[in-house]
Amino acid sequence: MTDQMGISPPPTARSEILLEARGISKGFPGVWEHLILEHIDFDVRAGEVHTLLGENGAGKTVIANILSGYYGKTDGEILVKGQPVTLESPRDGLAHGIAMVHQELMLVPAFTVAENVMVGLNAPGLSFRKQAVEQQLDDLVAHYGLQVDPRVRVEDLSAGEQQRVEILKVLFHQPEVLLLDEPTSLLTPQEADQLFKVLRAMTDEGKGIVFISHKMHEVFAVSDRVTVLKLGKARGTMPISQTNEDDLTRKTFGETVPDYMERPAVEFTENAIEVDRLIPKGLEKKAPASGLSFALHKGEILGLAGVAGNGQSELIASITGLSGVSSGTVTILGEEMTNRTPRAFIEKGVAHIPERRREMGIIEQMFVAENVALKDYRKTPFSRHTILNREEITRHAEEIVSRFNALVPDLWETECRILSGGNIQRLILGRETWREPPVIIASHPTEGLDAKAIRHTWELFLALRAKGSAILLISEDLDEVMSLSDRIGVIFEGGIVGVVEGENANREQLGHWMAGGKISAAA
Amino acid sequence: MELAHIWGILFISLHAMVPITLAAIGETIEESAGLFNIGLEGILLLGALAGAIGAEASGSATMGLMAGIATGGLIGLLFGVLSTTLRGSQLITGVGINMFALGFVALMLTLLGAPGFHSVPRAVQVPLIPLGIGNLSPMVLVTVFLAVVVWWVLRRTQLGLWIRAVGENPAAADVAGLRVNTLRLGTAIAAGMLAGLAGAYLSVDWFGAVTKEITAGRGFIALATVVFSGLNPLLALLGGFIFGLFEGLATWISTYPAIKKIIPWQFVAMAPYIITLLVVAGAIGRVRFPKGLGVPYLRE
Amino acid sequence: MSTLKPWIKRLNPLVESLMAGLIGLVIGALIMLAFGYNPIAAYISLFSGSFGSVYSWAESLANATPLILTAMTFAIAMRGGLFNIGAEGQLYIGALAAVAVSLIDLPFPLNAVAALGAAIVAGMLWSLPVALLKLTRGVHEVISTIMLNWIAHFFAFYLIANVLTDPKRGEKTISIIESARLARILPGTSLNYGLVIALIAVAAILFLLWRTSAGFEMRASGYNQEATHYAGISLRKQVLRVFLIGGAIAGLAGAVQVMGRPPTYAVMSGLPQLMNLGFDGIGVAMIGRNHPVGIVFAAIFFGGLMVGGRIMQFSPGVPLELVRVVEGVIIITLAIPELRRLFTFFLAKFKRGA
Amino acid sequence: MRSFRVKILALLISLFAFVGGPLMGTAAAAGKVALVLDVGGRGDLSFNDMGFKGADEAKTKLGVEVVEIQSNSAADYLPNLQNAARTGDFDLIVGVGFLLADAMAEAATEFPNQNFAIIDVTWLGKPNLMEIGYEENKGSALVGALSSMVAAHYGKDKIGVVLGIEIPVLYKFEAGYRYGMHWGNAKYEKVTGKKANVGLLWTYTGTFSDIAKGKAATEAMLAQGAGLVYNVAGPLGIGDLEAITEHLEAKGKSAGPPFMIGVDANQDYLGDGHRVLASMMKRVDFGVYSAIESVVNGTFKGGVTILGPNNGGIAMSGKQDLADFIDFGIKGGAISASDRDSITKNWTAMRGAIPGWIWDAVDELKAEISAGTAEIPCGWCADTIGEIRDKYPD
Repeated sequence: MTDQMGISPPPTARSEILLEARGISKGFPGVWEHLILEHIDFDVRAGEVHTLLGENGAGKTVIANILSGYYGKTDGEILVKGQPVTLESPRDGLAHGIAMVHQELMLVPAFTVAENVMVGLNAPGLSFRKQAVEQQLDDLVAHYGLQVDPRVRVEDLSAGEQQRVEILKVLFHQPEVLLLDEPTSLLTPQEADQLFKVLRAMTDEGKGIVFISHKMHEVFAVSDRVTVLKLGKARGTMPISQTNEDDLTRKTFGETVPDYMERPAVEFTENAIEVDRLIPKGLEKKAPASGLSFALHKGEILGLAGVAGNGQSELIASITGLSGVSSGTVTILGEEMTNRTPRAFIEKGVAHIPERRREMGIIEQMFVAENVALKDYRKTPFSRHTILNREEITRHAEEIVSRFNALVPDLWETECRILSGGNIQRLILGRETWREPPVIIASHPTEGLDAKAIRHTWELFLALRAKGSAILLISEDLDEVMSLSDRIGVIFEGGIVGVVEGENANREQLGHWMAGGKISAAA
Repeated sequence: MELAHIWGILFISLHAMVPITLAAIGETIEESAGLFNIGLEGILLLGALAGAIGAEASGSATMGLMAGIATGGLIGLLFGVLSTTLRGSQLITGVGINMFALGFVALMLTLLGAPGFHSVPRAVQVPLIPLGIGNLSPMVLVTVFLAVVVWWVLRRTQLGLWIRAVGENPAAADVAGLRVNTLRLGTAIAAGMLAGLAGAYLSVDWFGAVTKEITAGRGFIALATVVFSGLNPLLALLGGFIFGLFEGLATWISTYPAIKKIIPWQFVAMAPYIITLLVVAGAIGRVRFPKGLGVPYLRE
Repeated sequence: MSTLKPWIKRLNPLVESLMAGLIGLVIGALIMLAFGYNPIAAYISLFSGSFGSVYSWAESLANATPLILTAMTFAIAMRGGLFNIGAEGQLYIGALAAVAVSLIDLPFPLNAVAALGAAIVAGMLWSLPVALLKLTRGVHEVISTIMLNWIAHFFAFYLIANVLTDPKRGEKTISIIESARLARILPGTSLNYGLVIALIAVAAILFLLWRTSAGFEMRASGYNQEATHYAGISLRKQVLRVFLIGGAIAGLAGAVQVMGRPPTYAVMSGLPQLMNLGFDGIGVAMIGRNHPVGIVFAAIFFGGLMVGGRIMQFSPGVPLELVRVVEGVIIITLAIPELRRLFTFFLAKFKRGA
Repeated sequence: MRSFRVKILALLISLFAFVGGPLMGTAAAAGKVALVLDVGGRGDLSFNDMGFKGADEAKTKLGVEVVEIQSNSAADYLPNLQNAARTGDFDLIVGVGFLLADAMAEAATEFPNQNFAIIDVTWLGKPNLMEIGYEENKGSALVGALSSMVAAHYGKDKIGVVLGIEIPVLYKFEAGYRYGMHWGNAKYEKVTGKKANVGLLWTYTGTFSDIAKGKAATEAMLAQGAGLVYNVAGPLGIGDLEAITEHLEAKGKSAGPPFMIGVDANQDYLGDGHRVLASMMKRVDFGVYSAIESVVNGTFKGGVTILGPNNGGIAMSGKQDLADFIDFGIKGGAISASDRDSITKNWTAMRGAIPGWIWDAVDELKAEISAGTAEIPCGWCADTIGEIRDKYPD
């Protein structure tokens, strides 16, 4: 990493400004009307990586979306090479040589890699240049060292490979400015390093790169300049050489999050979850023959690290009943629960804080009270003989809302759709934990929350741990996993490749495991 | 059964295939792009009326078919604008189109002459190709040709790739620089034109007349054929043919004295529907539809 | 936030439905003008014919009765995220089941109850394959309901001509005996106690959807299957529920129509008194925004249009079909979301321009 | 075709002009009549249109005002009749079709001072209701005899009949046609000395609207060697005739055989005048007209009127009807005025090609029927059609 910084050319004010934003503001219409971006000035020059740093919800993605033409802006001006332009759609952005890699994958899973690239091709409608594109992609793959077979269907690729396809897709069109929104979230640390090399090669060709991240070590690994964003406002732009990690952290997060949360030592005896040689459905091809095995004890927090797409969601589905098990067993609190229904797991006391909270965690079109009761409506006192007791549901919802500081205008008038992500997460946390369940599966529980809310959530988990709850914490954020976990396991291609005590864990070791442990052997 | 009978059934099936398949491949185009138009029946009906009027007013069968295409395109445009730019519900629009067409066609027939019926003079009907073993409508060949063309465009061209991308993942298509709503609108118009042609075929070719109930549910059968075909225009050809075959066969065998004594005609008449249901349930099973089907695309 | 606001929000659908109605009537008027009819005279006779007197109210309500029920079949499915256009076929089967069971010699009111019950069960049975095919074979309900509608159509023809045939008449089934019929509410009109049955069904569905855990589960599955599954609610059970309840109501619609609607109290050849009630129900459900209460009003509006449309033929001589054109335009207009906002937007533009 | 263009032009002009809609004229009429149609409604070129034709003639000849009332559903029949009666404006309310029977019974009881008439129903017995029934079986026997003799003459051994929905009225057509076919076979053998084995192909299509079923059934019958196909399914005749036309075109011919036999109306003018050999005319127009006339003349009284071959209510189409029905066809949009001469010429040639003795034989049967020596099944065959099929087999 250090030698990369070494070869970085010094950022220079003399090089050409490729893309510039002047006084950009953005407000989303709706009930919670406020500006999400306020008067942002931002530019990217030829041959530099300009990083946008900020915590989740600071407005980084919104800036990138506006610069690429995906979102409209409320106010301000965009200039390409000094000329004012109007960007009404990504099409306009591409026409001006601006391309963006979005955080969520913008791929058609049913298409091959080459076909995905071809979607953006500016070719006559009745032509079909698939073979030519495949060959060009082969060249591109060789040139940048992004290993992907252009002839394979995207749905058959791993998450990391799909991320590479996104970058290939963009590179194919040879943009002058490349916007990358959290491109490393699906990559192992080693893959991320590989990506940084690619980015460097691109800046060497005179391209300008906007890199979005909330991870400090990445910022230092790749940036020439950095702009810090907080709550929609720019907190200053500076060359990376003129700042340091502490300074940036303070600017970005306001308060620093602790490295390792202290907690009373407990001797773990009873198993809350036992997973034995588990191969979840959908992982039959990928998983090792021995499957996946681990045990989670009562009163323990087990962190599960790993690059997204290595079987986390399938594992969660298997131990919450959301989808079936191909082989192996799942035992919860001493009872074998393999292939039981979600309802059975809920009854057993397995709480689940899902990653996709808007899609899975709540029903957006239903009211706040109904969502708070989403798992309890069928139990007394919330219903009797299948007839709902609205008074009880209201009383309960009021309690949850106030206990978890959720900001909601009305329990029976407000559809959850209009709530912010943070408030939705508060409702979910409240709903899943108010009974102090014996088992909690928490997937990315603090993603998108501000530092204060993160701290509250962590304290909540430690309090639940103290009361004997077993918590499985799945997160791609190594900081979180390392701060909270009693033990840390690393999942890779459907198997656990290593387990370490939380106190003894270090980033490098975990990173090697996340890549399957193979890269460390090669290195 | 003699050979002549087999030819007879074959020709009935081919002619019955035309409207179903034409409408189905049109629907395939727009469903590939993410639009679901349940208003096919209505477009067929309006196309039949326009075809009859167009053929008679211009004195040419081709112009009649063109009138059907134009009318279908217009309704497709209406459907497209409502379901893309205005982000309306596709289902509601489709149901509305059906209801509107049912009333409008009957109304026009009443207002333009005899209520409920209008015949197309033989001279301005599509001339058939005599093959010795039977008469073949050139529209059968047009249908086969169009099915192949649509298959080719959807599967083997850049345009088809764009259409399918818009249906599968409109956000990805948008980010890649495609005009999602424009493309969808285009497919809606194309689908409307094909359904309009199918309708005009009913009046200008197959029956030589338009009545207020001329479609007799064929628009809905076309919808079923799209599911049957799994969005493959070539299979839609087969689906239309199979349905036409069983429908023709049912009517055909109901004229045979021997069969009539064994099975009541009502059960023979049910057969095409039962068989379609069984085929869809058995052989085809689950069909994968575009992920963006039926959902209006909204960027922010 | 003011306390009034939620109320206004709730009225939005009503305002939009009314506006759509207005647009439909205006386009209908344009068509009439184009063909030389006087739209004002036509609409006066349309509305005085549908709601201008006790008799016309009675007829409008009588027409609304089966539509309320078939619309609810569609609406429940929509609430559960499914597209059930099978009410048409289930209605036929329900009506025939009611006729068949009414042949059993039972004292009043047992015979009526048995006939209604049989229709409900028959409607459910006819709906069951839709659910089963969807659950076991993944057959889309649009396909299976279209096919089952046609199968029901011909099966009904068979039963009318061969099994339940009136031996003296032949063009219809045996009529339901007098004691098992639903009595008229207002003599000299078609309005009968079927309306009361329909309204009881509305109340029951209203309660089911919003006050019971089953309704909670159905609505949840309609909004978001993933979250519903996550919440431990069986999606398969909801599919079964939606189609069985829908089938039951559609079957009931058939029974109410044949047991309550004078004068024949039998199913006629060609099903002319049942045909299209299922499909019209879809339109009613859409205008009523898939809400039982909205459906009642929409059904009365639809029923009124039909009655008024008949009267319109009398004095200005406007063909009946115009009513359908108007209905179609209303439904197409309703497809536009936030119609009200669009309208106020144009209104503002217009004002600025003027 | 020109009139059509004019219509479209007029439509466009009125669309763009938007001058206020003129009020419908309400000139004083000799009387006012309501015609309540069944759900099939207008446009079948047969039954319903014939009912309207009668009213139309009354309008021109008697100066009455006619209001046509369509029904959306069978549930509308009763309210339609009641509404018409309640206005008190109508001197006569006519129900067209037996499906209106129950509704008519109730309306006639409820409004004893209102004059009603109903077609195809003969069993209600109300003092204020004129019931008009037809002997379709007898007319069908005539065309049945003609069909089998003509088929035999052209060396065919099958004739066909395409029926609509299975209802008792249609049984009467089927029964009569069967009788006629057997009568014709026997006659042919007697006259020519050659064996005539013309058999029957028949099917109930279950629809009065899906033309495709008529076309497919006719194609099937033609493939099985049918020489003539009798249309007893209203608009399906369009499909029947289309099948015959295409069948002939494949052989480079325009004129039959094979022929269609028309129904209800005189449909001889269809098919360029030489593909519909004859029509079994059920003069619904006579029934409606005479009912209206009786009201205008003040001679209206309740009771049953049976129209048959004797009183011109049922007839096989002849030359005298052709011109009349060409007008009917022009008005209905089925043909254009310029075709009038060629149709007449073709029709005359077609009829002339059939040996005279066959026409004489049909007249002979008609005389037998009038005299009562030929007993045609069946008056009301809901419960006897099975026996008739056995007695007069396919």
